Amino acid sequence: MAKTARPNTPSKELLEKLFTTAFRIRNFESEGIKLYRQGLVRGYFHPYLGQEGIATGACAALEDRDYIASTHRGHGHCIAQGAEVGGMVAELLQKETGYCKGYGGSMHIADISRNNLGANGIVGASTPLGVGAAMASQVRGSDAVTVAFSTDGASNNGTFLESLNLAAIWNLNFILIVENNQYAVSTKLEEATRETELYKRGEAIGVESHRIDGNDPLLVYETVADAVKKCRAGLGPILIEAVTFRHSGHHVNDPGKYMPEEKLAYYKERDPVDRARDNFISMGKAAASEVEAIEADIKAEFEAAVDAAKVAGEVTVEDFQEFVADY
Amino acid sequence: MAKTARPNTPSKELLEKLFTTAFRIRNFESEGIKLYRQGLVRGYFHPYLGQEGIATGACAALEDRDYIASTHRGHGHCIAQGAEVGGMVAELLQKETGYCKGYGGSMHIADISRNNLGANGIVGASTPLGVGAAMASQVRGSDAVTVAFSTDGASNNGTFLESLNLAAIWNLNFILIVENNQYAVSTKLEEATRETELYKRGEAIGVESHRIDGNDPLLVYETVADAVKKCRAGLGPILIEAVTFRHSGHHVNDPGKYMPEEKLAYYKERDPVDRARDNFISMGKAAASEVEAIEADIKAEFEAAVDAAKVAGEVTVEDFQEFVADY
Amino acid sequence: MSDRELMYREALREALFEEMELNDEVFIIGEGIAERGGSYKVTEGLLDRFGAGRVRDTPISEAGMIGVGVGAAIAGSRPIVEILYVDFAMLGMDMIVNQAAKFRLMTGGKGRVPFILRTQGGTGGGVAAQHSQSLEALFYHIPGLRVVMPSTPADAKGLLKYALRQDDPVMFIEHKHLYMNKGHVPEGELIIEFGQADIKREGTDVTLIAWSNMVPRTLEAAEELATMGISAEVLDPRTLVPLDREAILKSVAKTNRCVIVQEAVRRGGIASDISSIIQEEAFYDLDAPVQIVAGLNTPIPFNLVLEQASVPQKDDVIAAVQSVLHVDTF
Amino acid sequence: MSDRELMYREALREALFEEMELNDEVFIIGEGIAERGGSYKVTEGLLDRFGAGRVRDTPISEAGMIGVGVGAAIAGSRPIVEILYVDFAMLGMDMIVNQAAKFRLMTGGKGRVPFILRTQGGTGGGVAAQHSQSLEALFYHIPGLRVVMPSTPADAKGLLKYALRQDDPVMFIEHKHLYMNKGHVPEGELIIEFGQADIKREGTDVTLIAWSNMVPRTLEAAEELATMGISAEVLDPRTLVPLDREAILKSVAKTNRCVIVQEAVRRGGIASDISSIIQEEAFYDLDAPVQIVAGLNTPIPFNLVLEQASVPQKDDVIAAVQSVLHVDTF
Ligand SMILES: Cc1ncc(C[n+]2csc(CCOP(=O)(O)OP(=O)(O)O)c2C)c(N)n1
Ligand SMILES: Cc1ncc(C[n+]2csc(CCOP(=O)(O)OP(=O)(O)O)c2C)c(N)n1
Ligand SMILES: [Mg+2]
Ligand SMILES: [Mg+2]
Repeated sequence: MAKTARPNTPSKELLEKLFTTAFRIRNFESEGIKLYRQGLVRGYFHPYLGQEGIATGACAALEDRDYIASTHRGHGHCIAQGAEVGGMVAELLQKETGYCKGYGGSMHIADISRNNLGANGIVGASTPLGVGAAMASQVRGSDAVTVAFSTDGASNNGTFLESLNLAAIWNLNFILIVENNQYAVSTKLEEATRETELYKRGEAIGVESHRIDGNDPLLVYETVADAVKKCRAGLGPILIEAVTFRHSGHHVNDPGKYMPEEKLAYYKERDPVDRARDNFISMGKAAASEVEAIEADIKAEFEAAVDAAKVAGEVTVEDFQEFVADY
Repeated sequence: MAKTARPNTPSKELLEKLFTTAFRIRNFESEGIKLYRQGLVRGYFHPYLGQEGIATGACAALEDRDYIASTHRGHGHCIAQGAEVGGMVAELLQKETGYCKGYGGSMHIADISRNNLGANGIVGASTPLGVGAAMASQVRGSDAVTVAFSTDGASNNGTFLESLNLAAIWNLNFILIVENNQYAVSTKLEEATRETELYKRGEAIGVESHRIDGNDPLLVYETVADAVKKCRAGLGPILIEAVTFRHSGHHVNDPGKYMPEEKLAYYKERDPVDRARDNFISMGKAAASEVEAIEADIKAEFEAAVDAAKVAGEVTVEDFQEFVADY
Repeated sequence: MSDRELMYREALREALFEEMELNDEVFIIGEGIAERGGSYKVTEGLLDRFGAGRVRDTPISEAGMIGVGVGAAIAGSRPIVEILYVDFAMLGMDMIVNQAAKFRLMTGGKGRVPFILRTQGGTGGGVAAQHSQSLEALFYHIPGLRVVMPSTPADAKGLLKYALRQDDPVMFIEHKHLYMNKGHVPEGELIIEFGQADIKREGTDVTLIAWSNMVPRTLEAAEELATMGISAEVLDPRTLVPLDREAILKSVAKTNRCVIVQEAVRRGGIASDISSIIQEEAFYDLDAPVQIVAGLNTPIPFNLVLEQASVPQKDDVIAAVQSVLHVDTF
Repeated sequence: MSDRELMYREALREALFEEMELNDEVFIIGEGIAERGGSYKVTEGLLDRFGAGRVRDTPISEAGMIGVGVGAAIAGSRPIVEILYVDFAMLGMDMIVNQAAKFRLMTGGKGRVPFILRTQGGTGGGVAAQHSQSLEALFYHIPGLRVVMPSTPADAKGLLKYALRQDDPVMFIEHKHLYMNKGHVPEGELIIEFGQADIKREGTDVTLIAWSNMVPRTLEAAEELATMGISAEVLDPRTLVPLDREAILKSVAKTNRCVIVQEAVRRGGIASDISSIIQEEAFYDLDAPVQIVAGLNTPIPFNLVLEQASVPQKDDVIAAVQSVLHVDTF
């Protein structure tokens, strides 16, 4: 059920947005890993490197009123949904100026004000939470759509069946994007299930389901845009399995030795950030200087965010105790 | 994927067994309901009336070493797996001589010695528990098969996906029988899911799956016998959706007014006990007198069980306190 | 008018009607709650009044239902998810413990979860081990949750209405034995804030702390104690989280003796926690150790005699009171 | 030989090797436990030695895994299911609470469930609210479960081996901070029965009760107290269910003062239960109220300073001891 046709010529604006977002995520992750290695970031840090095309394409298809729900690998979703790098870096550095006051960290990062239900440390949780947001929208008569980003690993979890089924019987404006990066930590998808074409699970419960190349940001955008349109017309929910691959281990400290080199090379050839850049240049007729300027801005933005976070206020035990006084 | 071909002419012995079991269940439930109405049975009592063909056919295909796991509607499975009516009636009457000492009751009834993992008050629990028994068999190098009886309602529960998937990746000798009686209490299956052909959920995760008429005890027997053979040959797990209908409400006190009369009439025309009797007479060339004798025996057996249970010892608080002393 | 009597279930229904009328963001989902009106008839009539958008039957998907409720709450709705038996809440425990309870803190306070899980617990009528539990202590131990267990129709109404107006996840636990109980429920607005214990009976000799179905039972015991010349005060915390520590300590300071009555099993129950608080904070007020009357440490057996032996009865309360009253003569 | 030191994780691995060697019915499943050897390397080498039949990686299906373990146990195996974080056990809570814990009673004793859930809990290194919980109190409250929380390598080995030879479901909860700790583990057979507390340090002035990762911390506090002339006894129950009440009451009868140190949040924790037992049964032995040093009532925040402020530190223990020692001079 792969989608291939390109319905419209994409606008330069769109292509620029896709490139900008993809590159911002790429830069955030690469630089974030450096901060981690310097000991400035603690806890878990699951890089989105290699998967940028999915969050980038999907969120570009959403309006302000739409919601997303995210995973443990959530920096990319957070950025694509419009969060500012400053609040994110500060969060990773446990600062008061972080989006979650430094109480959440990488696994719970979110700019709630942008209708992001948050990254989540429980594999599979994004789906029911996302269905809930879609339900809230339906009850209040809004045509807002919710995109839940999920994973291949989560597809073997009961929440997948239960919540997608609820979305289906209630015709919710819900889009489930299964980011199939073919691994759950070191466990290959083929070891976790016999049927690795995960979109079939949606079909089995009557949900329109697609399987696409998740490394093609434009294709992701088009597929999600189409799904959004269908949802707003009352034809939801829709499942999109986006096939992709990590460029690194499961988390910062995982060398990822179990990932076959040829496969990694194959997917690096289809790097979503390169593709976004190529599209911007070839289809969007962007000049090299435009591209360079964008990249330089994004790098500078990140560096400024680090500088700001480093000098930002520390959270205090007193504030925290007050915060939890009614717990 | 309905199965229709009749591979072999069934033996008279088999036909007798099917009829005997089906009638024993029918009698147990009809008479049990009377005991309930007399106030002799308390708590929940979910009659298996109308669904007898499934337990009857399935358990007839099993050997002593095989396991079953059962549901909240578990009397039929318990009987078909060879439990004695005496221990069951005593259990319903809360007596010490009950299979579970009167500690379990209808919802937890089981003759553990016959590899029955028990009736269960949690919808959906039979599947993971059954997969567990199948796993135990595999680890100990036994070719024993486990049949988990489950329900349409349980198919929308996460345990369905998780445990059937585990059975699949491990090629367990596991047969999941989904007794699709088209209702969960008063909720119609069409309201609970878009895709009411439940066997498709098995296929979506790579499990051989069938949908059959659950009111045909012989067909159930043949389908399960075939599945057992495949399992023992390493081709498990297998899912069998057996379509059926209750003859009464969800539990003793539910008049079941929501069940359409025409539908009830349709299924009563296809009464599994009548079919087992007809098969016994027509294919098994049984004489009317044979049938009558069996029925009379079964009725007498039940009455004797009630008489015995009524005079059986009461459990005592002292025994119970000793029982739970190490809890 | 002010003598109006309602059943517990009617009072709950009234709360639902009033709040759903007032706030379009309130909706309710559960198994058999719409057309059938719920197993205990609490939601009867809601479908007709508020329509299928806001009153929905669900498949048997407890984890999914609870997750959807939590997600909807994060997105600003005020969902109520009805779980038939508190025992089945175990299927959605991850969503309760790891999502609902954590979200506010994990977002640094920017997110809130005005989610209500309505359910019922306790023993009754031989429904056995998987349908009889009193599991409030599990939720009590998870910071971020509110735990509400009304014992009277008026409390049920007032607390449910308040629950629907505050912003934290609430485990609203009813009791299968209470639905048909009648009690005075004033006409008009009735809101009971969380964290306010209610003295259900005044007394001077001993403080009896009880909640949910143990309140009527403890009141009966108190009546009988009165005939024996013992004046028992019966304190119902109504909400276990937040707990009205002040009211408890004040009562104990007055009576100097305390018995806590809990249907849940003794080990690790809320009674233990209340006892530990009293002895930490009012050690020198106590003339006798705090006594706990609680369920046996056992799953509930089917047999009705054993079921009864598994949970506190009136006589157990009386015996405990006698013991704390005489203990200092040992 | 008898001075052999092992890491906690090595001791656990040794127990697994020995018992899997002895009993073919023992098998283990979990996420990344086979080829990868587990996140904490406890299961390293098992796959090579015992093969893919008895050592299996699983998908991310906690409820299913636990259910399969319980079913296998009912069918006579001795399964171990490893759950990466105790927080994730919430996904399988139904199988733990409603199946594993209930089966023996529901079958009138004819069925048993020799099932072991191995997991780890506690704070450490900023893994935040969903990966840092201490949830033992939830299992403690469910009759039918055993709750085991070893603090030393030797206890870990001996208790795990015993767990694999008894017939009831065990929540075997390790601590993320303990895996690299070293301690003496004797060569040869080492079996530690459940229900036997261990006095980790003898003392006369005050009894400190602690388990799991709080034991080393409490021992440090005791050392420092010694320099202040205070002799603290440190008692580690090792198994919370069954709990060695006798040992606790005996120690308190000797010291007349008690502080309970618990990483889990204060509200509704096991410390409250132990406190309630002590005051019910040893009220007149106490020269001061039992004090509880426990986690703040909060989900664990990411920030490391706040994480540390959320759970008991050595100085908190010392302060509590000083308070119970001086309290009667008030
Ligand atoms: C319920 C649950 N089980 C286990 C984990 C531990 N864990 C964190 S990430 C991960 C692998 C997830 O794989 P997948 O879902 O495919 O997402 P990916 O990491 O590939 O993005 C696991 C097992 C968890 N966080 N939550
Ligand atoms: C997890 C769970 N949720 C809800 C219930 C309450 N309940 C008992 S039976 C039943 C309906 C079950 O329908 P189905 O699964 O189709 O089985 P059937 O009764 O039709 O045999 C429900 C909702 C339960 N026992 N367990
Ligand atoms: Mg993956
Ligand atoms: Mg059904």
